Amino acid sequence: MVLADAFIQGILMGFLFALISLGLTIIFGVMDIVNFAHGEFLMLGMYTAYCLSISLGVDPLVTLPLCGAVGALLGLVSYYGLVRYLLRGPMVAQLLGTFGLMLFLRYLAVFLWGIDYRMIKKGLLVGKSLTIGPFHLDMTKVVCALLSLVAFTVVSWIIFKTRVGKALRATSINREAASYMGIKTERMNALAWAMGGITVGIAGGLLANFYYIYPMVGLLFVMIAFATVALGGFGSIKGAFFAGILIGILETVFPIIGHLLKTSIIGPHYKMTIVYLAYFLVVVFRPRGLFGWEQ
Amino acid sequence: MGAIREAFDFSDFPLVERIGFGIFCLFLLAFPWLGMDSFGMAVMIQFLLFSLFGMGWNTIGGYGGQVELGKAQYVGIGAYTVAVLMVRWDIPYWFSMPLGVLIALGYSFLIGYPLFRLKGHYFAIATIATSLVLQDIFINWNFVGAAKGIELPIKGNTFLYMQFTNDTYYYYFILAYFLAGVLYMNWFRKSKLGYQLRMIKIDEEAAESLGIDARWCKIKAYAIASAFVAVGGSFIAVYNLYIDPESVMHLELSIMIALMAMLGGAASLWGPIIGAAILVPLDRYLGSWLGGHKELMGVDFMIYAAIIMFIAAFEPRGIWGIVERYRGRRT
Amino acid sequence: MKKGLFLSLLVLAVAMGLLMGPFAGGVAAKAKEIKIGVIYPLSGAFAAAGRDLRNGAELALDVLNNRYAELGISIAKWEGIPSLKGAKIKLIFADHRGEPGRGADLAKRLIMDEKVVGLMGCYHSSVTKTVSAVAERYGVPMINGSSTSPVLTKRGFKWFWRTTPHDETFTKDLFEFLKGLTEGKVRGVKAVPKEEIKRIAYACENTEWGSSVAKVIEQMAKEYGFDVVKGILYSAKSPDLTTESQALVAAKPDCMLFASYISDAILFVRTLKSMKASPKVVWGQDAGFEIPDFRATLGKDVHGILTRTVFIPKVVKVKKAAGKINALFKKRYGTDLTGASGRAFVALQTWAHVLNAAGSTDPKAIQKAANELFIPAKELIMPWGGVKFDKTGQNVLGTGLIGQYQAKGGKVELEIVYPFDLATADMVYPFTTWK
Amino acid sequence: MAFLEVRNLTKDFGGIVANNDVSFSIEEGEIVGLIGPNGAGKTTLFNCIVGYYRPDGGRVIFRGRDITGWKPFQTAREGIGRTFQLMRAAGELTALEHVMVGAFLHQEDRVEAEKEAREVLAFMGLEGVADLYLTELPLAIQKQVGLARALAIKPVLLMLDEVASGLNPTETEEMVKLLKRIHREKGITLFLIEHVMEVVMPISERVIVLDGGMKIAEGPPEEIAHDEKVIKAYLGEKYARGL
Repeated sequence: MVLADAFIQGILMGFLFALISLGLTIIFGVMDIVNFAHGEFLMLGMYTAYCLSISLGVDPLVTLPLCGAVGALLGLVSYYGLVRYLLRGPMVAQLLGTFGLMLFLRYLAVFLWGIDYRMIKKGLLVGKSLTIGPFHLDMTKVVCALLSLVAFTVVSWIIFKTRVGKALRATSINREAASYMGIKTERMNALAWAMGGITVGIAGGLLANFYYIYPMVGLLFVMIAFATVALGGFGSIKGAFFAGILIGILETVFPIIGHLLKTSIIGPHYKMTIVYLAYFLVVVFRPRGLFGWEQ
Repeated sequence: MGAIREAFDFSDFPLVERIGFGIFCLFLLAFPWLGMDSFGMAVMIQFLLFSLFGMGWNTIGGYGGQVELGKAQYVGIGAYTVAVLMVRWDIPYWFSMPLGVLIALGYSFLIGYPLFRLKGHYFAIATIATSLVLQDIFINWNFVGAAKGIELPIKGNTFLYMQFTNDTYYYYFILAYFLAGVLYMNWFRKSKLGYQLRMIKIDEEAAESLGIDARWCKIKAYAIASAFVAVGGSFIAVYNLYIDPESVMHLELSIMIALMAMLGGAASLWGPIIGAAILVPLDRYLGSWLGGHKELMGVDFMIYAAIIMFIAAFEPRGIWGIVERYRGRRT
Repeated sequence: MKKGLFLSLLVLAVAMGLLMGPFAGGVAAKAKEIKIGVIYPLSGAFAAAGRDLRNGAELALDVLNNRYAELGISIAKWEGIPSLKGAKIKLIFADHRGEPGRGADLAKRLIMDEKVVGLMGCYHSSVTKTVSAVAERYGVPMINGSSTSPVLTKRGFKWFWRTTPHDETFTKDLFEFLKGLTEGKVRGVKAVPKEEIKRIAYACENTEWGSSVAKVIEQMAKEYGFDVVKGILYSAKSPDLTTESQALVAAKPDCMLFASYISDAILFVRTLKSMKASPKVVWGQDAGFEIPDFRATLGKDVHGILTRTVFIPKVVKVKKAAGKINALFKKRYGTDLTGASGRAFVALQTWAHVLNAAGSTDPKAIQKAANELFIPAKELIMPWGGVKFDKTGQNVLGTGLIGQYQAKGGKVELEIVYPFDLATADMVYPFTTWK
Repeated sequence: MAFLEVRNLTKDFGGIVANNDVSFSIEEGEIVGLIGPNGAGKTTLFNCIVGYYRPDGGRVIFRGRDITGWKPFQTAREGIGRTFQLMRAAGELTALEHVMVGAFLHQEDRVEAEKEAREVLAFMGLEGVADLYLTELPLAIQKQVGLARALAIKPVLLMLDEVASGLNPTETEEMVKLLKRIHREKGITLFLIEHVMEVVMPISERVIVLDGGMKIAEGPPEEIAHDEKVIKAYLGEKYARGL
């Protein structure tokens, strides 16, 4: 019973992790760059939802499209203002650059909004929970899971079924070849950043419904997003989805096993450890993650 | 003998750099008598410490080109070995420090072996992951004080335990490590391993075709880096006299170490030193001055971040890269 | 080549300049000013607490250096330190960001460069450890107002005094309170059978502070005959606490005890509520549970939650001074005094009394004065018996409070429920808010 | 006993057979060319021999030793040197340093390694570029540095991957001369992979032809040039290109 509950909670968390990781993996897939500032995009998405719902007095759910728009804008500005230049350098410089961007955005938020904790208090989903049989589920997380599914479906559709998607994939497989084929790779990069920004912006807007908002909030999620994307295989959409859910389940079920076995060695204090350990073990045996591409 | 000669041989640097470094060394030696205030001293100690960390990282991260973001675990190993042995069995620093380095070496071989199956981003994330796992273990491990950390007994002035009531001693202590580190790195960059690593960084396939066991070379470089960092960690233990997993094994420490070396210029002798010389004072002084002003909250970090972004975008080889580009030679 | 030469020199010059620059201009010391260094977490993840602490200390400074006769406490009439010819205190704030190493460096700066007479701070017990070690090494007195790790005053330090009670005292208060609950001593609640509240589960954050609280809880529970059915140490920086909450709920405890910082405290409440957790008693060990953000953010969801604290605005009913100072504080900063700001106030107040008694800024005189100090209860805004240090430097007259958040109309008030004789309202029992 | 013997070598990539049952041998002191149209499996075969791929079947025997499945660095230490189609140039190491890295295989000491490297560069007539970074050199010279680097490990067998690709006719001619000198003066066995027949024919003593992963012909260059199967394979490609 407890286990089943943990399992369901884990899957719900997993959907959220997957949604947050989606943007990261899109960007990586197209241009082999890990965006350290991803968590900060999420944070700014949360602030967008917060500020809009407070100042306009609307339900935070209504602000989701705007959160997505802010995310897209953020992605584009980051790409044209910074990342474009980073691409010329080695991987080290790319990490350094996006790390700088992360610090910059984080403290920009500190400067703009201060370090107070904020929380959306009113809203359709806020504080509601859904009771199915013996299970109590946080309403936001349920909606989050649904939206996560939608986002993955839409993104997969765009990437695998449309012409733009074909161009994106061509760019990701071989940049030079793609540019010979007349694909404007620069524009594809920007598109990837915009898409990544939209998904993470929406994730932020949703998260704002049940999570507190403050400038350092990004760091909490970005590590999990890294682990998710790496576990699933960098650049793999399917990988991010399943790895997200796997991590959600691992993280919630593992400590409960400890509880059921009545041992304190296995417990919530190791919940992140198990996630990182799982990642480590998986990549040692499958160096490209669960669904990563062979080179 | 040859190795020692190589370590002291700076002849492939332009004269001006040799003179500059000489002056800088004199400045470092004379620093405590220049009438600086003690915060200046504390900042200098941090600068030397982070230079040491950065130089260590540079072996694997700079020369080897592997983006390694888990050095904090070795800071922890070095610091904890000294602290635990001193608290539990009253073992002097000069016994526990080498032991800590040995443990760091052993551990680095142990995890380096699976770790270097990975490449690129998978490797980078995996180094973070291993560091976080070790931190979690220390947080929950009662023998080493768990999350509460360990306080070292205050012993007064003693060279055996390397505890002093005056920071000047600590300063010369870390300066000695720093200079030893510079000499080691000066040898290292010209050593067989140093060249092999750079070859691996350029083209791993080509390196293997020249009979280089790339994975083994990387593991060796990783171990050297870990030993360096563990030495620095042992210093932290006796300098702060209190350590906890949060302060010596934190992810941000790992990133800071890599950041300084990268910003200053990876794969160069002076790079990590320059990186530390810029970032440490910037961090400490900006933090200590602006941190107190409510209305400017965050501005210090924004300046800091802007510098990092600018360097990354326009001079990916770091600040020293600018100099190298003009003088046309890398060292 | 010439360019290379020029650039190398330039880089070297810049690097040196950065190192040397700050040393060039020293601050000329003004006469008749007593500098106290204050090290708080002013930025970073704990900046909210840092701001609260700073406000408390600054208010106390204002009260001390200027005349506020209507407040009815001695420092309000002093306008400086009387025995030092009205010398004013000057606070020099420094930001440790929660990092012990940084705290130690700042302590050195304050001691050696700013030549402070004494130190105050640091909130985080871990930082207080390194800072007090520096103070001890340099023989500079340090008064700590808000770090509650018991071990701090068990280290035989000669230059360290702590005004606040520590976690052992606080946790003992909790168990005294629970015992009182079974004996019918709590206002508005009939004696509860012990079986009904016997099962205890706790979740403590896993750094220095939380883990020492956990240890004390385990120990006290045994002493008072309660069962700890679940104990969790968790990371306050965890992105979600679903797992932890679930483990708590799964253990079906009667009492849930927390030692949390603000972000995790908020998250716990939200998550437990979504799981419709139904413990009978929810108690938080200060920190996150009593910072204004907690109540402001969660609103009615906190109805019935107990928090151990050292200051509750309702104290004004029993302490006149507290009411006036709270009003002043609220006027200036918009919130009520909290345990953090209140204790920062008291810490500075204690400094003023110590300096006045010493009549000198000589460390030895201060040490002597601090050891012999007695501040009577009527001077304090805290509901303590006063301030008097024992041999270890611990204030033996400090006591804790337990408050309960109660939603009344649209507002959430923090009412005192312990000590029983200070109770300001009937206790809400059992806890049903999340059902 | 053959110097290098490849027996029934097979390699398939998830169903796509790149090499199918290829067998041949090379004698010490020979110059052998391996040709074939695009996608014939030349590079795969090459990589199976030096160890970048592990063959799925068959054996590779070098100087009487079974080196099947050895790692590239192990085959290099065994005496097999190789060059690459493209040099990955980076402003990290100078030409001299590239060659030194090769020399380090037998040398611990930097000074000695540098001496050896300079000798190799001198042999190749590259003294002038010793202190330049690869990024500062034209492609032809880069390729020569690659060759010098491989020579520095003192190989007994040198495997050259499309040594003439990207070079103009004059440069190609020079390269061919250089290879002949290496063969003559150092007595190193050469094994060339070439896509363009015209390059291999003049220097090879024997030519092996691959098509569709299989060996279709083997013999002296003049014979091969008139072999029907070979002509067909190459013609087929030309037709395909025309389409």
